[in-house]
Amino acid sequence: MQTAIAGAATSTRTSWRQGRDARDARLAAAVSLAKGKIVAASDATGLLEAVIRPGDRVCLEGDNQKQADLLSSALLAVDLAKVSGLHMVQSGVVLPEHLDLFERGVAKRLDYAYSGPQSARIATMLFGGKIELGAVHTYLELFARYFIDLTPNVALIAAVSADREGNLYTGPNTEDTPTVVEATAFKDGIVIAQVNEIIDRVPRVDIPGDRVHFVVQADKPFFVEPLFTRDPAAITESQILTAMLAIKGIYAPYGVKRLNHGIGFNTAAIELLLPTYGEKLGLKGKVASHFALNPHPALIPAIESGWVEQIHSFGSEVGMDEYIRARPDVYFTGPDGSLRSNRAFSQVAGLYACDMFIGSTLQIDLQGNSSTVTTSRIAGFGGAPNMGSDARGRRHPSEPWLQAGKEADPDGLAPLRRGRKLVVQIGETFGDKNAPLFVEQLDALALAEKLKLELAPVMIYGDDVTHIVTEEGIANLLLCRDASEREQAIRGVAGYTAVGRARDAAMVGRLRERGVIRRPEDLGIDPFDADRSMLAARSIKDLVHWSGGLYAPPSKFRNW
Amino acid sequence: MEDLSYRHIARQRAGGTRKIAVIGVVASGNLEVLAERNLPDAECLVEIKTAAEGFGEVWNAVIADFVERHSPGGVRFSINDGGARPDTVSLRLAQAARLMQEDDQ
Amino acid sequence: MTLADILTSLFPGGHDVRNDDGVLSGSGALRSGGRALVVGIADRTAVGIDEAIRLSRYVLDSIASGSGPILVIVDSDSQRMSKRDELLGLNEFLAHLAKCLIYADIHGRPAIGILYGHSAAGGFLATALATRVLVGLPGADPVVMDLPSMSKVTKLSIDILEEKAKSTPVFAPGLQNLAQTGAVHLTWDEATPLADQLEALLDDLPDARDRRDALGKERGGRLKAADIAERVHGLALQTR
Amino acid sequence: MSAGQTAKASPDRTGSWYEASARTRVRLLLDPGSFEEFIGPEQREISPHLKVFGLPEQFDDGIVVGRGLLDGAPVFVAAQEGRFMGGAFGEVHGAKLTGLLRAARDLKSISVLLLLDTGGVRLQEANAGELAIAEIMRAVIEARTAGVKVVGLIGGRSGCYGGGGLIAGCCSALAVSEQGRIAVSGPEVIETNRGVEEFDSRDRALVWRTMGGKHRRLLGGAELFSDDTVQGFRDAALDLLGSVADFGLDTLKAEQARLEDRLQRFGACPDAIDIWTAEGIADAASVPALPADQFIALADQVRRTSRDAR
Repeated sequence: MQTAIAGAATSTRTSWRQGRDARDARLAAAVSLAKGKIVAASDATGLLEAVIRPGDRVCLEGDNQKQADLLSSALLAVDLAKVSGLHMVQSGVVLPEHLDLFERGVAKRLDYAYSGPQSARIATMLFGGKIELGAVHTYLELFARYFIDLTPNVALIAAVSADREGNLYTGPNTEDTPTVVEATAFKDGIVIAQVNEIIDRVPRVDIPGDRVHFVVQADKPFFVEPLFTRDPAAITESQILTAMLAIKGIYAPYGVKRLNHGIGFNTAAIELLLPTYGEKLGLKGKVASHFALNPHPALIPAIESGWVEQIHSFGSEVGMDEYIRARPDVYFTGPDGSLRSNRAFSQVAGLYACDMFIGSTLQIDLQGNSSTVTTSRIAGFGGAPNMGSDARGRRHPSEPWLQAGKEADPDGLAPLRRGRKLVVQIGETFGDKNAPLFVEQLDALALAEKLKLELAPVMIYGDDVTHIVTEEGIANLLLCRDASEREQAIRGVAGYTAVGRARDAAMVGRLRERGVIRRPEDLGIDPFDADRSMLAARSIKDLVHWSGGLYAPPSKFRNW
Repeated sequence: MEDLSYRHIARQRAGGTRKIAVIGVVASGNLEVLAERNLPDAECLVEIKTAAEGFGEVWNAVIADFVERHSPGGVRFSINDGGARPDTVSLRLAQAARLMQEDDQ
Repeated sequence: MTLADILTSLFPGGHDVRNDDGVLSGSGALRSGGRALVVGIADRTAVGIDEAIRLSRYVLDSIASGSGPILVIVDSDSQRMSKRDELLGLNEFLAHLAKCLIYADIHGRPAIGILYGHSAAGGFLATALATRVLVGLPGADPVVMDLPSMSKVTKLSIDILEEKAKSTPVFAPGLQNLAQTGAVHLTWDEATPLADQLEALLDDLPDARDRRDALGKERGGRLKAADIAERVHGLALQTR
Repeated sequence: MSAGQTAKASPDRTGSWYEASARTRVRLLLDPGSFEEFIGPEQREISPHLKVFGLPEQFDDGIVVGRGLLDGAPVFVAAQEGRFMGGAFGEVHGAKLTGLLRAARDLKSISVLLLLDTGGVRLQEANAGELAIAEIMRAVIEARTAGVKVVGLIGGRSGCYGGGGLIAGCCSALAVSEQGRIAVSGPEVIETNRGVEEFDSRDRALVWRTMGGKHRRLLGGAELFSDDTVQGFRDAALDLLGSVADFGLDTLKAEQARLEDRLQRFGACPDAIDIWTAEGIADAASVPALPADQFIALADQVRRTSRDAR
């Protein structure tokens, strides 16, 4: 972008404020559309045509939860003569409009972190050359690049309300907004916010008005996906068994207090077993007390039973607002009483201040690499790799971290030995549609080859994984001393998948004797006890009752 | 639909006196197992009707392990399968074997 | 045959049957003396709560004051599929109508269904199928489950369903299939005056026992129902 | 744990009715060890029609029928398995229930409990299923005419839809839980036939307040509301067996009056909330969220159902 200016022999620059001048010119071009900072929704496309230049880097706010949906529609409608070939740098490619931008030619290049519901279409478009891919990131990684080499020229963000000065209230779903605004506003970019309402005084200032250039009032509230709601009614006996194994075989012996949970049904089962099975094991106060976690409805019974000290959240969850407001001892809340979430800070918390990540995945290979990619879908990474990786920069000790480090390197000198974060993959040996969890080779490799990617999209690298839990038992990879032990430990909990059936039975037997593999019976767990009656809540309605009527689930989860 | 049948020699007769037990339902991802004590003590027979074709090898492995672990001699197991996963099959078979070990009422 | 043709042919001695928005009520003079109550649904009208409550009222009034057989003449849609009908308890209204008809039948007022057009699902159960004898007229077109809907659920093409229907009367629509399963007892002939055929039926009316399962077995359309019911019946009686 | 202990231990009836299988419901509902099944799964009386469609059969064709004791008194019981083919009525399934009801009719003195959990007619054998329902309705009326009490218990996964709703309407009395929807046309069927403006089947709150157990209780479509436990349904069954009146012409006249009155009072109400408000419930919008005990107290207050009008 930077061009040498002809004529000056001693200096290549005539100005040190080209960026600022360019921004001011753009602002001037939009002045006629705005009353103060306020722009009518019907003028949103005109506003974008005025301030965006071809080839700009644009952050269209959206992640796995909230979406600046009005602004994405407005951007899609721009005149291609004025706006085209954009470089989108955004957390989530989630709405159909996000990809329509590329179909239309409004955008050309993409750097992103998560694609969820668009995972199949994005794969097709990448393969068809409709999208020029920069890279697929983790959230934290993309945020970091906003400050180094992917700084947005224009950020299109979503907030709950604004005042006339442009002060924004982002409400419980603050999420990525402060990070995006920080990177854009302080580097001569333009920030445009869509808000649900414009009011005289915002309940709290999440984004100061001097960082916001334009405010567009949307005709309906921005969309939020209830991604973290798991209906307890759908939890199976096998998932309960894996949850029992995890609690008794990992939470208890390591004494894991600080942790993050994935969004799958296995971890929902763990949350619902804490007040029942966990209580029976006498673990209350000893494990699972501090979380980097969204407000999972499934955690309500554990919170109400006094298990949880505090939770910091990436975002909020639909229907949880009143419950959170009534439990400020547990959640981070603002002076107005509502949740203050912050994705960047919570990701950092998950990376550095948690001793365990436990979550499910779609495929695990013989080295323990895991991926949620199949040959036809690229779901992106979101935040899981930050949660599910050992932080090499970590320096503070804790019991679980030291213990894991010791298991990995029993002969090392203790004061010089790194600890290890517990990174646990949990799931049933067969997933949806009987697809095996364990594979000889990840589909991610075939995909990388097909799309000519330099890196296969691996969610969690095998050398970060410490434990794998299935209904067959727990494989403790920290205790494996070489690659073949590791492979057999994985095969040993792979059940009747092809990978599992190809195990070396004698070696698996020896690993079991050493405690590398632990079966339910080795842990004193009777699979017949894995019954739904053990769940603290068996339905969404039960969760509502646990919350004292404060949790208001979205309609699609109701059966009353 | 596919019909499968596996006959095994069991180490010992299934304990208990119960003559018959049924567990599970035929639904997507689930199955029913009917256990009947009507074979010679050393024999075990598992017969399967399944909607998911081509998984004979997996069934073979699941049932061999089941017989090895539970030694349900003298019992014939009949399965109607709605496409259950192997872990669910193992669990239902084990549940059926345990029910047979109860004393008849 | 139109409804008017049918009524004229059934009651050459005259009738006062009225059709109010698809709900039939009135009576007809029987050749053998006395009158028959006539209720029913015409014009392929859906059977909702408003229709059902009027029909059950006619039947109850007639039980209290009248005598003779009850003819249930049907060309209906299925039950009315609407929020209002379900909100107010359509199942109760339809069941109540069926109860009134069956009660009357057991208590000396034989109920005879005459299916001359369409009928389906809940509308069928509450009217024509709540009788002692169900007569089909040529052109009757009962549909328990239509093939396009079935194709949607079973994910089988209509061609394949039609092929399968050739080997079994158990799922496909039509008078012939329902006759074979025992739902329709007999089919009348249009060429003969219906009054003659009605008198013949009344002369030789079966008792009030439900024999539809036996009929289905006899006709090869429902081979297991009668035996299963009889076995359970026998086992249940033994255990007293 | 020895096997004998499990068999003799007093049954745990605190578990969910909704989640229990048909067999578990029957076993726990009745006095321990008293159930005797007729044509059990070992007889392998499966549907002869499913193999035509390449569908798996179930050995009991999705219904358990037999005899047992309820608080010492003999009862006939039939329980549908709502997870097998949605609890739908097929030829064999229906015939087992028909035979049981005919036996009750002939014996006159043994009550019948119907544990309904059904989507209606099984479409792969639609004609046989429809006819089976017609036969069952007739057999229920014959049994009731002979003096038999037929009590329906509804709280399963598949609700009680289609012809199942009509059978429920023929019973002497019904107990229903919140989960137990009773209707003829299902939500999707209404939406498909009449459009999403008429009925949005994905609006689950709408589905429940139109068809769910609470509405049926407040409307008078069910006599008792039960919490979603086996104990709740057992208590309800005992209550109803002890209180339902004889069946005769007066019953039908009273029911005619009851339904005419309902149409007159609520016929113009566009939504269940309006009906509940018209019933005198101050905060009708709060009804769906009420816990079972509070709802039962409320329902008893506003509507004492007549037990001689069904």
